Amino acid sequence: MVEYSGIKEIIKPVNLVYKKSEIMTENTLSYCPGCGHGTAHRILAEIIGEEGLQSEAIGVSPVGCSVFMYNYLNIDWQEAAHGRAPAVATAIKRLLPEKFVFTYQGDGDLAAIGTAETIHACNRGENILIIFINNGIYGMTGGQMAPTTLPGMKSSTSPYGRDVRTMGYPLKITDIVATLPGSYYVTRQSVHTAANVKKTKKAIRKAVQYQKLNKGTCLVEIVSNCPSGWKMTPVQANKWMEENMFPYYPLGDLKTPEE
Amino acid sequence: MVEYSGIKEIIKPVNLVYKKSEIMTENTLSYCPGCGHGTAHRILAEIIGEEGLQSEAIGVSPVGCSVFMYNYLNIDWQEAAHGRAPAVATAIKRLLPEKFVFTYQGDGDLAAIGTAETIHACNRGENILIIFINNGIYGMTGGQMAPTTLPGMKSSTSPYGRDVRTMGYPLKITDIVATLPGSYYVTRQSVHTAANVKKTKKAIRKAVQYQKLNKGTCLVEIVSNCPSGWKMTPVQANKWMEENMFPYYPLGDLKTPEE
Amino acid sequence: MAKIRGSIVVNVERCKGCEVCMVTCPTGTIAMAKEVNGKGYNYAFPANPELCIGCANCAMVCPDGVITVYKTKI
Amino acid sequence: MAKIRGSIVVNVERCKGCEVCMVTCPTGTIAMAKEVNGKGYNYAFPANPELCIGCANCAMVCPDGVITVYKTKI
Amino acid sequence: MERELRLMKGNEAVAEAAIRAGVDGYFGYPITPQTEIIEYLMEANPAETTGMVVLQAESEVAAINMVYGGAACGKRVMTSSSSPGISLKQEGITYIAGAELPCLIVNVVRGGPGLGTIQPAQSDYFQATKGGGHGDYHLIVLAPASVQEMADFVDLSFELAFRYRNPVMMLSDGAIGQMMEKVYLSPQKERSKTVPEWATTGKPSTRERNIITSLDLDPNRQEVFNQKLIDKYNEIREKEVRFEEFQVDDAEYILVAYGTSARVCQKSVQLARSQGIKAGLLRPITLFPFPTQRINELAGHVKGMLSVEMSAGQMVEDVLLSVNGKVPVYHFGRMGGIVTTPEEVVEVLKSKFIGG
Amino acid sequence: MERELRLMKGNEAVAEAAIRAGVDGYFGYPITPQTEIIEYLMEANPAETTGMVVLQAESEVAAINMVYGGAACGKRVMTSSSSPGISLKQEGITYIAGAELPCLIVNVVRGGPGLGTIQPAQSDYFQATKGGGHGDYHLIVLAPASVQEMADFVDLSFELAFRYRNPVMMLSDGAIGQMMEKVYLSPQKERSKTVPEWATTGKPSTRERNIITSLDLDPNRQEVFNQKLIDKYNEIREKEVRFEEFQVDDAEYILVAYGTSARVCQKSVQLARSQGIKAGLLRPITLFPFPTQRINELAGHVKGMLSVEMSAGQMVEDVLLSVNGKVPVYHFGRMGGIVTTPEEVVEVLKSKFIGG
Amino acid sequence: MTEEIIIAGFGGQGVLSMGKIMAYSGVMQDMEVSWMPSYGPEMRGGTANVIVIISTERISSPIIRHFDTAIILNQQSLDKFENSIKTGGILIYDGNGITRHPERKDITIYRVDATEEASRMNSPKIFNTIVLGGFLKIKPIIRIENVIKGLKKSLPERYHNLIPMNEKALIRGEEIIKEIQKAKL
Amino acid sequence: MTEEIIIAGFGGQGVLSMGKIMAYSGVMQDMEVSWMPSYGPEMRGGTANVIVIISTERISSPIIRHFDTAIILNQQSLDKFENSIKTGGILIYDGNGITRHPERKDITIYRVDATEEASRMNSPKIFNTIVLGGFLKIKPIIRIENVIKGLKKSLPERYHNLIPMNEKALIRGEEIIKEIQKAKL
Ligand SMILES: Cc1ncc(C[n+]2csc(CCOP(=O)(O)OP(=O)(O)O)c2C)c(N)n1
Ligand SMILES: Cc1ncc(C[n+]2csc(CCOP(=O)(O)OP(=O)(O)O)c2C)c(N)n1
Ligand code: SF4
Ligand code: SF4
Ligand code: SF4
Ligand code: SF4
Ligand code: SF4
Ligand code: SF4
Ligand SMILES: [Mg+2]
Ligand SMILES: [Mg+2]
Repeated sequence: MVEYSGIKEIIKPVNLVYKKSEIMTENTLSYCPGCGHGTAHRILAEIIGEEGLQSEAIGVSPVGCSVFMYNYLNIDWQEAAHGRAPAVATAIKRLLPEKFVFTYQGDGDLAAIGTAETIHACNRGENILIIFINNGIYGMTGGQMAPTTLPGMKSSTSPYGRDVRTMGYPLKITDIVATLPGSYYVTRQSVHTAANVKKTKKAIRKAVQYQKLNKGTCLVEIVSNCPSGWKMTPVQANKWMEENMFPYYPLGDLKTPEE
Repeated sequence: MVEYSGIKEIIKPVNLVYKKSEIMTENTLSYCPGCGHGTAHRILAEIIGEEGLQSEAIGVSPVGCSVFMYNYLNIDWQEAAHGRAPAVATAIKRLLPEKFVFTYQGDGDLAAIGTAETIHACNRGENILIIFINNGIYGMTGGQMAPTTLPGMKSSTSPYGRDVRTMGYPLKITDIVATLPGSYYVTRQSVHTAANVKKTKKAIRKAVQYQKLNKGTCLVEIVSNCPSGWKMTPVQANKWMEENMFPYYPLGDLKTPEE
Repeated sequence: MAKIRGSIVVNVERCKGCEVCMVTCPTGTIAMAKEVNGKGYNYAFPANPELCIGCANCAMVCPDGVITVYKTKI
Repeated sequence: MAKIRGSIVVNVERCKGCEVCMVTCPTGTIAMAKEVNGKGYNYAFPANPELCIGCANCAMVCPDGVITVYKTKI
Repeated sequence: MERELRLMKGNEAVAEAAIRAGVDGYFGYPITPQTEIIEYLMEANPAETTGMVVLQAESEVAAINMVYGGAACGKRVMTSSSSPGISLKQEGITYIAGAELPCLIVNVVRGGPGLGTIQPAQSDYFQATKGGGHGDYHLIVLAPASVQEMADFVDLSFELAFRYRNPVMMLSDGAIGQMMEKVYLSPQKERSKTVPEWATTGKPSTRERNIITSLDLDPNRQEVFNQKLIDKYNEIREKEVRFEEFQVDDAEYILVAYGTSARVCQKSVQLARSQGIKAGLLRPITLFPFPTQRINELAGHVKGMLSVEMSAGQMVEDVLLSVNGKVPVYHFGRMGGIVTTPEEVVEVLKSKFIGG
Repeated sequence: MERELRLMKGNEAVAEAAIRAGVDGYFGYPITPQTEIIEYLMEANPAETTGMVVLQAESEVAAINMVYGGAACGKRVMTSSSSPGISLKQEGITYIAGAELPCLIVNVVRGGPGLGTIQPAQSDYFQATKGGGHGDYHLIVLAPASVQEMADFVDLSFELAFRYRNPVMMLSDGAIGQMMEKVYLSPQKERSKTVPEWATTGKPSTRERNIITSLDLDPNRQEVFNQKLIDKYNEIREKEVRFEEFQVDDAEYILVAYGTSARVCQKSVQLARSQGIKAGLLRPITLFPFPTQRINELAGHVKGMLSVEMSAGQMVEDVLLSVNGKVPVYHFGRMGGIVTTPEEVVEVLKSKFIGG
Repeated sequence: MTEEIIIAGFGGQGVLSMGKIMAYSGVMQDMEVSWMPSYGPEMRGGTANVIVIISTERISSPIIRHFDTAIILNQQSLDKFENSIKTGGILIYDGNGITRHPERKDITIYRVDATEEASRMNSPKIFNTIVLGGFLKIKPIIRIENVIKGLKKSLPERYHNLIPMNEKALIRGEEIIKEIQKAKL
Repeated sequence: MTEEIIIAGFGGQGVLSMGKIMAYSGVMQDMEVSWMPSYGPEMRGGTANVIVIISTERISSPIIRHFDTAIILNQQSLDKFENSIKTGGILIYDGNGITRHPERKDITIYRVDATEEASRMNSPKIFNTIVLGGFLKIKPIIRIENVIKGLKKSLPERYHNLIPMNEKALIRGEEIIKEIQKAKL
């Protein structure tokens, strides 16, 4: 392992403050540089590790850039058909109600082809966690317009910018889910800064607790970047995200349990 | 034609106040006695007749009891696959933008299997009219639970009453559609009394006007009965509907254009 | 003051005997026949034709479009 | 007052050179190398190690889990 | 323990047999002519007795993906539908085949194409046996010819499904699904507690993580996997062929028919023999694997074969492939939901082979 | 007017040819390896020039049902996808076949089953030719072997689709879709203004209403309709068979291959001949209708046939059915997204027929 | 012995359950039976029918086009099935609501006014058991004791109190036919 | 004549467009060409490659496993494709970033430090045109004038101002090879 380190004297186990979770495997992530998927994975892995859920967790990956997620977290996994992860997770949780079951889905997966499965799983209040990576684009297939693509935003299938008159409006599916009686905790976060990473981690931890208590569906949206699809550097992409995505998809809780 | 008439002297053309629309064909409706589908058909036929839309109208029937609707209105029709009428209508309207295009769908069709097509057509603001017959049940297949079935309501697939914990909550899809920027006019009506028939007719007429002006998607929900599925007489069914369906699905406009 | 009188015509063979018209009629004009039509339904008929005010409520709620309504002032 | 000092370890071969850690670091500890790693990326490294306060911000935002952070009071 | 005698619809028999077989989960969506399956299950409410999960999904697509999820947990799960619904499930089915998951899919076939009719048909043979979904895969396909078999094949299906890690389709039709017949039901089994070693049930520290996927972007590895599937299918072809014969020993003409058509043809054989025509019947019970070898053998002794199906002629291709030119093979079948009569079959037999 | 020369991907060629052919509408959903089709169309923005509608649907299911709606208006409409997406479209496809609607469906095949791989394959042959959806129906299936044919077959597809009121599938693969080759493009055609008499365009007073449906609950009427379809398919079998031959005249061994495999096999023929083996190639251009008769004729003159496909062996069944036992028939093909090499084919040819 | 029967009438007339009782009775007598309803939305239109086959042999198709016996409860069904009865077969029909009576000469026709009789017996619901009794008088393929057993099997426990009434109805049906047969002699 | 070429490197190095220019040039010289990219998410990982075939005959498969010429722009690609070159074939590689150099003895290997050269020429983007020039010097299957025509065809109008620069790069590539070849003599 080639390493480059700062001051050597400080580097000893007792001083360790941050280390990649053991739940992460040694496989190199297949994501583009700076892609938020990796950060989201890491957070999830940390929680699974910290909460001792490795033997409880069953993850469902979508079709999308995160299709290979099963290579990266050292837990049991199922790879679902495009858009169907909530249906897959429904069956898992119903048959293994003691397990921690979650899906991890992109915006194309969850809000386009999977619209019906998303809404109905949430409406049934399935005791699952849905982690929803909203990067406003179809990353894996090379940057096509997603339901969440912003008005005027360019993509390979909206090369002149999304024209809402013919291509529709960005779909705020998380807002819809929040209105359903079956959903319990619905929140929108991001992972592009350390502060946001902390908040997202807190949100996911809450969702884990609620699932233990059989409270219903929890959905954590993570507004994220897609430097490749957006044709920006990662740093530019994060900035653009703050300036353009957040106004449309404001961060914060959309539905919290009345405590 | 065997007829039974009241006072003969009054029966002359000049005194005519109500007659079945010419747009209705001579075919006998296949619906059960007292089923609201027939009334909804009649209203639609009247508007098509009164607005001179016979040569403009293209209807899309769903899979559901109204699958044979093309036998009853004397206009061009397409019979769509279960749940897909909004997608079918999308293409018709895009290719023939001058025509009056509408779908007519049941709650199973529109709010279960067709959830994605419904939401995305409305989200794109397709210039179509969706007439949505919500009878809280799958009529055609013999009375199974629909997404709209009320809590505790019995059906052949919820024989002990809909248990919201395992079967989910009644889905208010019309409310969801009303939140989408692509929808223009969204209203909930009924056809079980003369007064309601008039209101529904007015609503559909509005929708017709809006479509002419390319305003976006209009959705008219008609909360209706299913005497067979509910295992009631038609008169009982209408009463039950008022007492149980309306509180959950309150009649009235959900979204009106800011005029 | 002119009185309003109505009259309805029921297409008996198409009636399905649902009784919706009967309960809707504000004047009690309509009743259901004891006899059945060819489809086996006890059909609606103007049992009290003189009560009819031609309001067309019955026709408006009839799912099968069975009723035609006439009205006049007398 | 005890001063807090940190130190990071970058797993160079896994770095994708996205620069996210660099812009996140509150102290300017990190810079990007002129050289590329085996994957062709200019990787991150602690250019100004003495500035590091061990806040772990860099590690938290690194998508590839490349950075390990140590901290101590001196 | 004795088997219980009941008069039941085929659809009800599947449902009751599923409960008794200790099935863990059923996921379905209503469609005629098989809705009684979910209705029966909901009424029986096995959640209270065996703990079986019964869920009405929002669509056939959701249902088949629920089956994927449940099967991947090593559970005995099933779905049922009829032709249009089965078409919708094709993506899910090929995923299940590609992930090598055991499960049962019941198709109570109705006439097509499209919305078609709701009456019985056998026009989904190609879809079931050749693969309606994309990619090279096969389902094990069982064709019941009675209500009794609809019940019995539930257990058999899961046995085969788990033995080969392969989805099984029960290809029934509207007639068998809707009719009532006598049926002897097996006693209640307990739900299985054994967890297959590949199942995703949460990774204990004692084993590597389990991954269920049908994806491999590396063509070389994918080809190895494809070859593994071929080998499996060949093993199934070798070991699992099931069929029934009726008066074939001295037969000069063989009717080949499955399901409802086979019932009709049994009578046709009697009728033909009463007219001095030596007919026999071969009824494939497994459509995949098809009784290719046996038909090829029989082709050596007879003058011709007639494939009788309620379709435009689908299984006849497998009969032709089996016979491989040895004797003439014809097809006869009614369509659109019409069930063939024994008399019609004999007429066709005569006109094709005997002249007149 | 002269044809314009371009270097294009197969996917781009389909898109450009669609614009030039005056197609009215395209409805699709991204999936590798065919996403360039919708990307090209969006970039070209024909709404501004020909008025063609290009719409990214929310799913493949929505897209195929949009095709249904558009085709029912008598418009020239199309969709495209790759294997998993095509599986999802099966219900829609059988509806389109059942309603007898003309349209073009492009499948740029990748390896399966399930999510499989994104590399080229030919493992959707059964699905395309036998009917992946339920019920008795057939698509007309065209198999392009070059970028040029991907362009040319757009026009041909619509011609056939409208002539027979039947959906047409262009069965390509990831290699032809992704590769660039020279292509000569036809000049821009105007979009057709003729409205077929069956189309739903709003009922004028001058005709009865038009109804597009695939439903008929009356089995007798439905059977008449099924028979009408059979008659149509038989007419297509008679009139529309297309194939290409390469050195078959004196051949002792015939390779049968379509699409990318056919390109490989053409080289194999040369290679074999250079080694003194008289090989020839028959390339089916239409997979349905299949060149059954021609293959049967050829079987009379040769010693054997080898079906070369990038699959576990699918078209080989049609070759066997055509040959009907006259000579031995084998299958060879790579899978998982691997393209066969000319050398491999010759090796197999030798080992199967010549020994060693 | 194989008896192929069609029972047809309005949806609400208990056509399917009459068939079911018949089939269950056959089972009780250790015979092979099949019961095949018309299904689907046509039932909505108001008519329903069921094919019951009772046999000592394995039954081939449950769906057949010609019948030994037709039991007909309304006009539409009469129109539809009169010509499906085999020559020499039997047609039993309830006269209630029938405007065009059956005309075939090559079959034996029995009119049983069961609806009337049932309301005379103050249990309008048992009219179809009366018809069944009549049928079994004509074709004694199943013994009454097995019909009672069949009733017990096919009726949910909570309706078992109705069995005595049904037994009476069976006997009344037999009597009616006896009278008709006497008259025919 | 058939020349089967693989070009491979990092995603951003213009591998695909070098192939495209080559293919277009072939078209300009009236030859048959095929251009087949590696596609799909593997590109994300950072490597990209394209197979270009230029021939006087109809081209069989666009996907092949052995090549006459490999043009290699990074270490991963060198590792992956070194063994795919036919005996007697040619390997051209850019030394930039290469840590393990090619070792085969049965092929002719040319190292062209085009990245360096390009930055010397102040247009880092044209490094692959330099390589192309070098290749055409070794295998003069296409005339430079047709490459220029190909460039014009494959570049969008707005980039045509870059053509003179590219021409220079082509020539520079030829020169580099000339020097190497001289050295090799
Ligand atoms: C049925 C089907 N349709 C389409 C595809 C192609 N496909 C793969 S991923 C994807 C979109 C992914 O976008 P998103 O869900 O937003 O995930 P991201 O890659 O952006 O994380 C599509 C359309 C597929 N694999 N299967
Ligand atoms: C793909 C598919 N799935 C299921 C069915 C069966 N089916 C027909 S109608 C229907 C439900 C109809 O209910 P709804 O839409 O509420 O209409 P209603 O009959 O109540 O008016 C179902 C499930 C079908 N025809 N196709
Ligand atoms: S394409 Fe976009 S979403 Fe996918 S890995 Fe790259 S940056 Fe991330
Ligand atoms: S089943 Fe219900 S919805 Fe259908 S026609 Fe009858 S009453 Fe109406
Ligand atoms: S018109 Fe009015 S008053 Fe007359 S019968 Fe009808 S409802 Fe009654
Ligand atoms: S509402 Fe119409 S169908 Fe119903 S009883 Fe009255 S007339 Fe008859
Ligand atoms: S730990 Fe904090 S100070 Fe140190 S390099 Fe990382 S971000 Fe900078
Ligand atoms: S954030 Fe991680 S991958 Fe990105 S530059 Fe820093 S260390 Fe490298
Ligand atoms: Mg995305
Ligand atoms: Mg409904």
